[in-house]
Amino acid sequence: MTEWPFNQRVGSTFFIDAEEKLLEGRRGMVLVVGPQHPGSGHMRLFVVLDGDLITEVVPDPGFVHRGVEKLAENRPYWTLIPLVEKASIMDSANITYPVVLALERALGLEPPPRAKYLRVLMAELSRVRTHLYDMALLGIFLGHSTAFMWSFAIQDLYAEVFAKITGARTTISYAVPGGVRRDIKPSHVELVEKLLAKTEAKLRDFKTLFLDNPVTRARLEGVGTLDAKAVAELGVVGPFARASGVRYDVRKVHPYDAYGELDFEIAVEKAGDAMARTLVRWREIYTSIDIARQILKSLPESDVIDQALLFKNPEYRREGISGVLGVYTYIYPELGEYHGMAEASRGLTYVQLFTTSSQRLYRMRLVTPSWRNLRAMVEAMRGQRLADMPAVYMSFGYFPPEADR
Amino acid sequence: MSIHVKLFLTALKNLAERQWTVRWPEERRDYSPAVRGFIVNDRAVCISCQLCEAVCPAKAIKFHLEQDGKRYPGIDWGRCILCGYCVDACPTGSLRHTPQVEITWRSLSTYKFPREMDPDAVSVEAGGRSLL
Amino acid sequence: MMPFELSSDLVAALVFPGVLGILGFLVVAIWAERKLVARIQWRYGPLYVSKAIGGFLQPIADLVKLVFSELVLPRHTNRALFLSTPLALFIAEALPVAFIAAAPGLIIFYNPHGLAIAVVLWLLVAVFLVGMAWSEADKFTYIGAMREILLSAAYEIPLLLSLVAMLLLYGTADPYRVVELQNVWGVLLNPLAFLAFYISLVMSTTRFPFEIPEAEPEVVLGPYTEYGSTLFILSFGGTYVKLYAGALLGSVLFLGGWQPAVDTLSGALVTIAKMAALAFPLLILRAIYPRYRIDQALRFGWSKLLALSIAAVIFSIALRFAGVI
Amino acid sequence: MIAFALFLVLLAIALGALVLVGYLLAPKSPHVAKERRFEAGNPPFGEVKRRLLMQYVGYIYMVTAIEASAGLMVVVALWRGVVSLDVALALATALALIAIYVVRYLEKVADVKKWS
Repeated sequence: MTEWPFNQRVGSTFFIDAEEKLLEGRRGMVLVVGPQHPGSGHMRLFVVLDGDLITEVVPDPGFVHRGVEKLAENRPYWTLIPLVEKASIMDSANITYPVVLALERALGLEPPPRAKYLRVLMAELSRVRTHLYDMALLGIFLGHSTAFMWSFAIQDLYAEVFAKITGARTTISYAVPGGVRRDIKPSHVELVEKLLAKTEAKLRDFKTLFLDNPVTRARLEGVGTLDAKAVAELGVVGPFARASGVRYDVRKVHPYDAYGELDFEIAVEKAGDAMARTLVRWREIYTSIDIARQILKSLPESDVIDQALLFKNPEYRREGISGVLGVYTYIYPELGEYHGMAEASRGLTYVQLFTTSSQRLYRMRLVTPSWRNLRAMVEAMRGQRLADMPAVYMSFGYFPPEADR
Repeated sequence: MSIHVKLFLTALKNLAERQWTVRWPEERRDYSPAVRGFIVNDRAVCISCQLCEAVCPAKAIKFHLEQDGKRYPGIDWGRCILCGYCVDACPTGSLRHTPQVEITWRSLSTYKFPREMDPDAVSVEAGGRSLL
Repeated sequence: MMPFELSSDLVAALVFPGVLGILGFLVVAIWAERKLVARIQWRYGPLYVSKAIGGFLQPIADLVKLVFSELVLPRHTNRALFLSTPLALFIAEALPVAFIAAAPGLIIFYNPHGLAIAVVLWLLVAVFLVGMAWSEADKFTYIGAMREILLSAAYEIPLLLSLVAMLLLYGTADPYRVVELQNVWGVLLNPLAFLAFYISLVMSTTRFPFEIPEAEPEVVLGPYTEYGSTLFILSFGGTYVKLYAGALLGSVLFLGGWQPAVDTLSGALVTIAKMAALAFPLLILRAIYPRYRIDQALRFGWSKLLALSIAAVIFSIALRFAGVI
Repeated sequence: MIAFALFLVLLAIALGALVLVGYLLAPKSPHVAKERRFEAGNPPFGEVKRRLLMQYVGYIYMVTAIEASAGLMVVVALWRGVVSLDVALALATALALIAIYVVRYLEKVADVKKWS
């Protein structure tokens, strides 16, 4: 029999010390959820249990930390887009949005109107997709495998449409500084319309079986309640803040690209419990579908890439922007500090770029919504029952790769 | 009570739904010709400008000298993320995507910078089963 | 009284409802559940093992795969207990079957109070489950075992009361008499009792809205967490055996057993059809409901379900006095 | 009786043989890491059987109290095979008592704060 490679005593001593520290003055036991646990995601939660009640949750994130911020240093600016979108692949159109906005400020580029609309279209489709993905995981965390399978099936339609329009299913890298990489064709407009119609049709049964299910409602209503004050203090962003009645949405407050010209209402709920957080995202799916329809109706005719870029590239001749990406190797951002802010599916995403006078960046700071919601998630778990832990976890749509970056 | 009956009926109704699972490889998903798949290089058009190497975010492209005295790009498929920047940067259109999205290699030595980026070698057709 | 033949009860022990029936049900139920749930979820389900018959051999392939995987006995446990409790659990869950008649003459162990004995034996299963979870000595299995005890606290009284309601109607627990008396099926006589029994059956087999002890996102697999290889088959198959016993009991108590058939073979076929009808909704429950929390299940058991079962007993008494049966 | 014994023995043999076949045929490569306790991939963490789910002990108390009376009801139902007035009255009284107790104490039992 081979010997176990690490010293058994050392390992357990560490944990026993940790347990005594965690239990200080409390009764009960410490349950370690994760990293190899069906309900933890890529993280570890130290759950202090008093019987069935959770008295304290200590999160231990960082298992999928890939050092995006460090990798971004000393790296050509256009390579940030494929880099950042890996943090949240379902939400790739949204998570790269602030990067693109910041780079446009740094380079002094202005996308033509059609490109602005197309970016917003992709961002909204991506939002629907991410919400469906989170809904799927919420379903499986409550034990509802049909909700999981159906949402995953529906979100796969979006992957198919993304593959047809942008060429890739998830990591689309669609928006680039100064425009988008591919124009959409009339057939694509039909395709997206068909996609939205099919989504709506399929979501009807999904609503009956999952959201209207009395068991789901019993599991989510009144669980993990946070009021508006707590939400503001904990710095919660996105739909999870709006679920507690905080009316804040970057799309409305600081409209970027085409959002200022579109007519939409943001979804706000009052209750602040897990059900409200789910319902806000459910209503946002329909808002996004509505926005996408508006865009398809009023898509302006123009180029999809900034003329300044085209001018610099005499070789530009074929359909799309073939050859344009090569122009980035000739143009340089201004020295300075630039920021970009966008409403990703899970909330506000903020990017700060420190450029040098070369194409390589000095530093990038990326603040993702999941990271900001982690604290609130842990607060919301406190005082709930053990079975509520996964429900609260996924009602915050917590996505460890996005938080750990 | 009526809601539970409705739940059962919804479930039973969906027994008749067509399966969304695609039985790969007998069936393929519908990828349009626009999909960013395996990248090929048309050597007749390639001007060896090395822009693709310059824009590659994953540093997956390296140029190598060929018999004809020209330098051509080779892709390290262990690094390539199929972002398509090289294709979009190519000023002549010699680099292009093919609809082949299933890319596997027999061994480590063959997937690093394979020289065969011949467009004629890829015979995968676009199209397949669409879920829409 | 029905003829009590040695040969037919041996057939009962060996074939149906005995050993072969139980093992066959395991294969069919696991396959049917996976297939039905997959169809509801727009998937194929098991397919590639024996494509011609819809992947029917998949459970057997899984069994073979599990048999050939290493049997790991953890050191921190009482190994004898760890090894023997799944066996005991499986047999305990099969025990009620012995006292229920599946067709004329097809009974393993005849007793004039057979159905009552079957129900009481059924309630004893939790003992082995908790023992199993306790011997594993893991936090997740421990919590799962606690939940199992609590869940049995939620369904035991309604189950017993629904049995009382039916026994009051029939006036006997004789497995043959009960079927003979059902000129009108029990489910039509006392639908309340059937509903209470059925929901208790869902709870006791931990089917979906009450799949609380094995809740995956919290306690991994509950009491079965530490088991692998063949022991996993036994512990995992246990709930299906319980489902088999429950469906058999339900078809005899509520669906008129083997009626209208009179001979053994056709009677057994009728019983199988009725058991399938009873088990079908239980199999697709997985696709319909998420799971309740344990406190919600307890509350449900002690409020609505208990009220339902009490109403069922009162209804039975009223029926008896009205002279319906 | 023979059939019953046969049923049990056969079942036990079938299951035991399954385990035995698995034990004999399956590859064996014991390792300390396999045989020790893990919790979600972590080394064992503190005591296991630390504290019951105390919040729900009320239910267990209720079930121990009521299960016996439910068992008695089964016996009563089987007693003579006919439901006479006295039997019905006894049953009704017992059910009413159960109902009253449950209605009276369910809120208290379900209240987590009182039990933790």
